[in-house]
Amino acid sequence: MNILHWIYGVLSFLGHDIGYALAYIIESIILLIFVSVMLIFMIYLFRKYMARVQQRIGPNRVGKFGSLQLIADALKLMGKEIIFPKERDDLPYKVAPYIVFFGLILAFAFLPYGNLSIFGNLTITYSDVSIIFIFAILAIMPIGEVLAGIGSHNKYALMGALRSVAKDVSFEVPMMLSVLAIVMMASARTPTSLSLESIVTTEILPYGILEPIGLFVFFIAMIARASYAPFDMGESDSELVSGYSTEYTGMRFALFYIGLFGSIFLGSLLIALLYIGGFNGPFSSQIGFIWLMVKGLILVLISFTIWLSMPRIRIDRLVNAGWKYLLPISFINLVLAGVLTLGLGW
Amino acid sequence: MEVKEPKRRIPLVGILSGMISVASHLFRKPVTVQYPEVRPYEPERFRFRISLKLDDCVGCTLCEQVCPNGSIKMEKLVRENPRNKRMLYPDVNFGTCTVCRNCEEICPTTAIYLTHEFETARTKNSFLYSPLELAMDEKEVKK
Amino acid sequence: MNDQWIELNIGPQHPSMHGVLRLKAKLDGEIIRELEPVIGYLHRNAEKLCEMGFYCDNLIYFDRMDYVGAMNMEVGYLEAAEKILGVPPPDRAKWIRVIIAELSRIAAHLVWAGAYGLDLGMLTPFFYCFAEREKILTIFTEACGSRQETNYMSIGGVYQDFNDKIIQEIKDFLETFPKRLEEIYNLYVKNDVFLSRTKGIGVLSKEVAIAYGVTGPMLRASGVEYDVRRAEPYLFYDKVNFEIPISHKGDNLARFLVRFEEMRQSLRIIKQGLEKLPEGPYFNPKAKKSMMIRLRGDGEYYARTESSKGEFGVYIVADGGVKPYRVRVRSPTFKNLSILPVLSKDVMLADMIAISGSIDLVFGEIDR
Amino acid sequence: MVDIISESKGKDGRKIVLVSVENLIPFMKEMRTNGFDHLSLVTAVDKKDSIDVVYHLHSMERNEYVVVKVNTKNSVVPSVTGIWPSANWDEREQYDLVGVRFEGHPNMKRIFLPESWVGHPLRKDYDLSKVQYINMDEDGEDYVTFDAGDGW
Repeated sequence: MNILHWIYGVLSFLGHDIGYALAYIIESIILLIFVSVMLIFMIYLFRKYMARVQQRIGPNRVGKFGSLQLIADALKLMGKEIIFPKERDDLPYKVAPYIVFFGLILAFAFLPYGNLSIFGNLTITYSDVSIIFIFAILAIMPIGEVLAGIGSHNKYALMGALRSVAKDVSFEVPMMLSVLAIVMMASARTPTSLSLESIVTTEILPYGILEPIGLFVFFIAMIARASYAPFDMGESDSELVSGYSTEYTGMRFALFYIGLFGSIFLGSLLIALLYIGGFNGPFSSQIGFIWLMVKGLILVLISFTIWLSMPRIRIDRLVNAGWKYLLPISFINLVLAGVLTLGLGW
Repeated sequence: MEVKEPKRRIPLVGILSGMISVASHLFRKPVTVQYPEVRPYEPERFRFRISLKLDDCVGCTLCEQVCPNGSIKMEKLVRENPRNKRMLYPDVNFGTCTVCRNCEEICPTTAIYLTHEFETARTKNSFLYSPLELAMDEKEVKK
Repeated sequence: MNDQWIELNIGPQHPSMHGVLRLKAKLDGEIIRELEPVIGYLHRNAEKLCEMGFYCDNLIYFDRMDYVGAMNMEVGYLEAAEKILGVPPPDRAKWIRVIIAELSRIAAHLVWAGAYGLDLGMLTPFFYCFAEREKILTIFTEACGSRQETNYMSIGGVYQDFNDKIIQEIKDFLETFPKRLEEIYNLYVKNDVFLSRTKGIGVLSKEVAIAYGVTGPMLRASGVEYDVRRAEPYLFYDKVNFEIPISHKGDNLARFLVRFEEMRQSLRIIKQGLEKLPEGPYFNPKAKKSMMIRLRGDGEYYARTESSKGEFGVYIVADGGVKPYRVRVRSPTFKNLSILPVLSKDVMLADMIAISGSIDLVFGEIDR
Repeated sequence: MVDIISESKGKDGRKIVLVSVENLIPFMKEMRTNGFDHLSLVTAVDKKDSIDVVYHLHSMERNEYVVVKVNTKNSVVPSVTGIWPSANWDEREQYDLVGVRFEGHPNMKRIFLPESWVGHPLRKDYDLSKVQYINMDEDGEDYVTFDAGDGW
């Protein structure tokens, strides 16, 4: 029983074909709404958390405790004049924000969300190779950043794009290697070891306990991929004004902004699923979804705290850190995972 | 005296302690206040708005001379005041006033004095206060 | 000239330019090969304005030079103006000036400490620094009525006397501040990333520093134990005990540590100042009321004081009139900024930002 | 030893040395070798018929002060940038605001005002009634105009 069947159950009077087609559409809309609401909540949470940590009040004008502030901001950004730079490359400039945004939304479709009381399983799309899907989709987002950087014909934007490519390339490999360790361990227990769902359901202990090195590497790589401080050199405001999004205004800028917060949320959910048990927990057959969200939000708060307390790393040191430290560490992690799986039979 | 360089530590321990220190501020009271609803602490000697006692002003133009950026201009105002024969009263432009308080200090009769009032927002697009307005309370001026 | 170099215009509207600095940079990838600062976007020609005002009026232009530590500028101007006019302030006023100037130095360094974090991408300490600074500004308001551009000191004394409430407030501040200072300090220096961004970056050697006229914490961080408060004591700085922090490293971290140590030393000076604060008049009666604009001066005087940025000099040439004939200001940051092209040759763009942050730029003072 | 015209003591107790324009560079070189390593300030004072250029020298090691003055009628003074690099920006500023040409300066350009500014503001005969507006041309360079409608 999952949400698709649940919707189909409501629409079953339309017949099998039309019913399922409608159910898929409604499911996609639900996903879009869910992700948008979550992202708005995330940005609200970030602003409120940042304000309180910095001994300020934070947004408190629109709505109760400023909870509608983000909607007001979005409306404001939509109403703003869209300024196009004169010498832009038209198509890449205009397409780039949408690539970032829809790349992000798409990735959410493949996450297993666990159960929530009467709705049953909330997972949108089932796939036996969802890990590969998600990482393939994640690789789309940097393309949007590069297109934005090159398309807007601005030196700051160009440098920002180059930086974020260097960062993404150097952290992609350790990230994949640490995931590979998990897939390896899961393959001992399930035939569909590339499916996130079966990785989570068949685990005995959370993988983060078995391989803390992998958790560490993945966490750092996730923050780097989401371009959060200390790895936010792509849009480092004190050096490159705003990096690849320098020339963007209005709604297109908002899409980049959402992409920034969305990727940290996606990364946190991924860590929660892969390393700290995802929707497993007490009463997980009833409230697995809530477990996932709670774990994800705790991770998000941790990365917010890192953002707020860390200066920015210089780009050459960052690339060094990626290739010279994280990569060897993730290889060690891989070997350890092999020993755990084959030698000890965990 | 040579300053001490920080000792070398195990990597990441310092970062963690910094994170904890930052996160612990979550439970402290915010230092900012929401202004119109909550009044901030207003020190006793805070001064902003220039006020004028019309009866005391003798029209000596000292305040006009001492004003560093020419915010005070003397204006003719026909009024019954035996001490002010020239009928000159100061006229203040708060748009350029820097609150240096020189006028208050130099005034021989303490006719010009500064008050607590600082909410001088007006719907009129000018900060010019005529002598009569200077003599009035801020609430009356707004009307 | 290499064709491969990117010409990048940084500023005058740029998040980390501390106002309106414009840098013409030639970049080889991420590395800066040439750098040319362009200044003057905040130029108001205060020196000309000073020629047109009475001695007592000119103080407000000095307030607006180093607007983060305005009281230090006032002390500098009055050192020169009072000598020219021959109206020395009484002892109590001098002690009040010492206390206020040191509070102002702390306030200026706090702004720097917070903004330096922002330059490096650290958001939070900025707010902690400003929360502490706000307490100092409250003390200023309590003392004279304005927060930042206070115009507190006047020729021949101070505008208003200290009362018990202000002294109590300063004492409270002295008690609570050191703890907060250490908290902010630890937030920075315990962080490995911060150390990696500052240690060994932007090394300024002793010889270059002296040759380029660099003064203040930047010079002391390069290993010269030179402080105008010691070298040529003004006010009562020869009667208080304090140490001059120096470092021989000359890098960003050294400048950071020297400034934080200076704040601690300032606290010591304030403490001693409060103990030694005598009773008595707080202004010279020769310079009050209508005498304010009738004071005449003669001769020329060059007063040097130690502001939070370095050696602040005011050179006044008088011709016997009620207005100065020529006022010339030696602003420390103006000289300190001239070292930036030298320091940021062949460093990375991110390091150049860190170096320009460590110079402690205040544009009111550079452009005057 | 270079000839000095006169020697006096200022109100601040510092030795004031007046030298002629020709002797400035040799005299300054001598001062530099004598240990005056810190050039605190370069000031040009417009005396209506001539211009005084005042150098405040300071020795970091001995904590001594000397004020060197030169008087120039045609507002041309040799530059001391070769002796103290710190004079570079100071002399540019004095050229900008007072209009003293420092001969031998590597980059004798205005520092605060745009290059096409008319007059030197700190001169006593500078016409304050003429308002000059700054605007930016197509290439991003500043230029000066007297037309209020053109500037901002």
